[in-house]
Amino acid sequence: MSINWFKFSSPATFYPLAGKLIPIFGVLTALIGIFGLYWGFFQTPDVLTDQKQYYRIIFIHVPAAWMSMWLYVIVVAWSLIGLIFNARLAYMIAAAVAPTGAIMTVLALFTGAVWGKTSWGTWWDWDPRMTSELILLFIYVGYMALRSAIEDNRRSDRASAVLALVGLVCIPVIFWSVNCPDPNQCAALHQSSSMSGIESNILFAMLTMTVSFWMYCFLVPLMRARNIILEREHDTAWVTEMLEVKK
Amino acid sequence: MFNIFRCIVMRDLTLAMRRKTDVLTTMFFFIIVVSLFPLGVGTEKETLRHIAPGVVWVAALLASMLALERLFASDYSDGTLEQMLLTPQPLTVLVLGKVLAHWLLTGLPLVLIAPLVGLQYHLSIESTGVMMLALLIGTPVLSLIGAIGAALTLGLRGGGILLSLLILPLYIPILIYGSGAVAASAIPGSELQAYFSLLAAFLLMALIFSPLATAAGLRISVE
Amino acid sequence: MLEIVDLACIRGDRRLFSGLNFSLMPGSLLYIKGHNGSGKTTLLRTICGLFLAEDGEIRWNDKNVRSLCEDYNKEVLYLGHHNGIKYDLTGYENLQISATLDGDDVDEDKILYALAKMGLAGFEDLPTQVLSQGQKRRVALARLLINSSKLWILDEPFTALDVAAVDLLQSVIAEHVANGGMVILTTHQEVALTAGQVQTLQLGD
Amino acid sequence: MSITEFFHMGGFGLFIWSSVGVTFALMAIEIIVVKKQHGTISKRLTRMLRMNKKVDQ
Repeated sequence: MSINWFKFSSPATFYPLAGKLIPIFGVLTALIGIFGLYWGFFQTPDVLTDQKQYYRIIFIHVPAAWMSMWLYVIVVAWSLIGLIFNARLAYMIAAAVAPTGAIMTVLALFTGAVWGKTSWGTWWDWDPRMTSELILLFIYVGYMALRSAIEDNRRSDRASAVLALVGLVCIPVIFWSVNCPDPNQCAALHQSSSMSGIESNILFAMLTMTVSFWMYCFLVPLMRARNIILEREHDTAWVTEMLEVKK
Repeated sequence: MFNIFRCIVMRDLTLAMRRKTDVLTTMFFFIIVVSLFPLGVGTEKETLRHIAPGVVWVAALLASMLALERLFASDYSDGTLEQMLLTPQPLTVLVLGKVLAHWLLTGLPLVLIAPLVGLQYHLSIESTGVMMLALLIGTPVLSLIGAIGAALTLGLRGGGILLSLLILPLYIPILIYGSGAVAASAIPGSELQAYFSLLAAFLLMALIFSPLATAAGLRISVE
Repeated sequence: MLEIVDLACIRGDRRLFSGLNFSLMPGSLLYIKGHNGSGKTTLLRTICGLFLAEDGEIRWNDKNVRSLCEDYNKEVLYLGHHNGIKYDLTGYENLQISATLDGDDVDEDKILYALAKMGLAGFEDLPTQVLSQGQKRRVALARLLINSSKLWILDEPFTALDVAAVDLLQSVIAEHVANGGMVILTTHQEVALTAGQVQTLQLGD
Repeated sequence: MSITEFFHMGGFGLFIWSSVGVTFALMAIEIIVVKKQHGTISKRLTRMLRMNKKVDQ
């Protein structure tokens, strides 16, 4: 059966669909999350001996960091769809995703700082990846600040879409310049990312946690999207009749 | 096409000349910020020489940031911006003209003032020269990227603070390599070519992409 | 020839109008009437390309305006609530800049003639800041005389004008319509037309 | 893996559990806030609806 994408592109049809999806993602987030944590804390053999117990923070830190970057790409993608198809719903979803992306960045920064404290002894040592995460947070804050500064929804949607696009073009350059400030001898990542020699159980636990975070990043934006739809479509027929039914 | 570009640049320059004070404010802001640091950090020669690159570039960033608000604001308020959007000329050329005029009034003075800062911070002649060249290539990029923010936050109350919130993260690569060049120039025998080619690459990228984004931003804001 | 095909505009989550259809032949004048907030200004700004309509299409000589973009801008002159002139520049400089930007090569005495015709003789090289509100409006209206656009879109052009200026503007509009131009304006004064036909469009209920 | 060891985590217990705790707390707070927003918006809209209905009669 061919999925008629445009059927779901109107807020009226998207709203009930989101309503049905939210409980599903809620249950998935919880189940996979618990399973991931159980696997991470109990199934990992004694590889994590005493002095390396702090390693378990990566079960939270890495998924949050991945999600923070992934959600920014999602925001830009929906903004692009909005700009090209002039679809109001696409802008609303971009608006719904951004705050969750910002929270993921905050989580990544916090857990990263705790990780830094345990492994290198200082809360913040301007490690290139952590600095990039901090800059990503500034970009999120800038995006949300612009969105809330403009009252007219139409203009705030399109202005923030352009800003998100400009941000996406600049992010690789920023991350690269933070990682390699001295172009002559570009020590790309002086902290070689410890992904290579990782023990399979830990990797499995971390990947499950990433899936759980991913489900979470579907859940909350969908809920926030419903709020935005209600707010913006309050004088449309389907909202009034829906509210009457509920009253 | 070129005489349109020239017309816009001359228009903005004559406008600025009519109000002499606006031209000098950015430069004096830069000087004040640069002169504040020694009072705060201490005037010991070695530390000053060490912090000079970072201070100069952060001050240049802030100075060009504050001057950005005037880029479109006066045209927006008296309706000439609308007329510009309705001319049969490509908007990107008009935007480039305005940004060039804006850079001549705010970016270039910073470059010319750099020797004074070099003296204040006991920089060697060679370092001051590198600083001037780095500023010469870097400040246009600041104006170009800043123009995008100015276009997006047109007519918003509290636009200045919002503008800096949007644009400062995007300035970071220029800050890193700009101050990196000046710092590297202090080390004898260090290779500066890489820094300047990077800054030039940023300038080229900004020249190509930022007028498009600024034009889109203007169309959205003037609606 | 301008054609509007079921145009719809939404401003701030409020649907101003939808399914708007009309066309304008050369040598005709269109009044747009409606109470405040009925979307008159938005309609004018949509026609001249400043505002993006929700849906519907605007065609100029049977070609969609969005594909024409710059060529269409050549044909259109928009005068909104703002005067569109820089107050630090003199009347002469303002007109010269807008002429070069519009791509018309206009020589000096044509500008001086336009300014003189609008009753600004002697005020040409004063910064428009010192002029009165009415005189500033006249400088903005002087652009009509030196501009080669066919379609004029005027948003309440008669505001802040004294009686003499109103007659002057009416004669300029009538003359423009007489030799094949098109004018869309929102106003409260009627324009006495000798040639060409007059259409009216009522916006809002 | 006795309970005390579980919480001790080789001396890093505080660090691990604070980061895990803050993470899940922040996520839970976000869910609750958005849910509450939903409630207030629909309440406000229904009240506005009732007001308009009263005006129409």
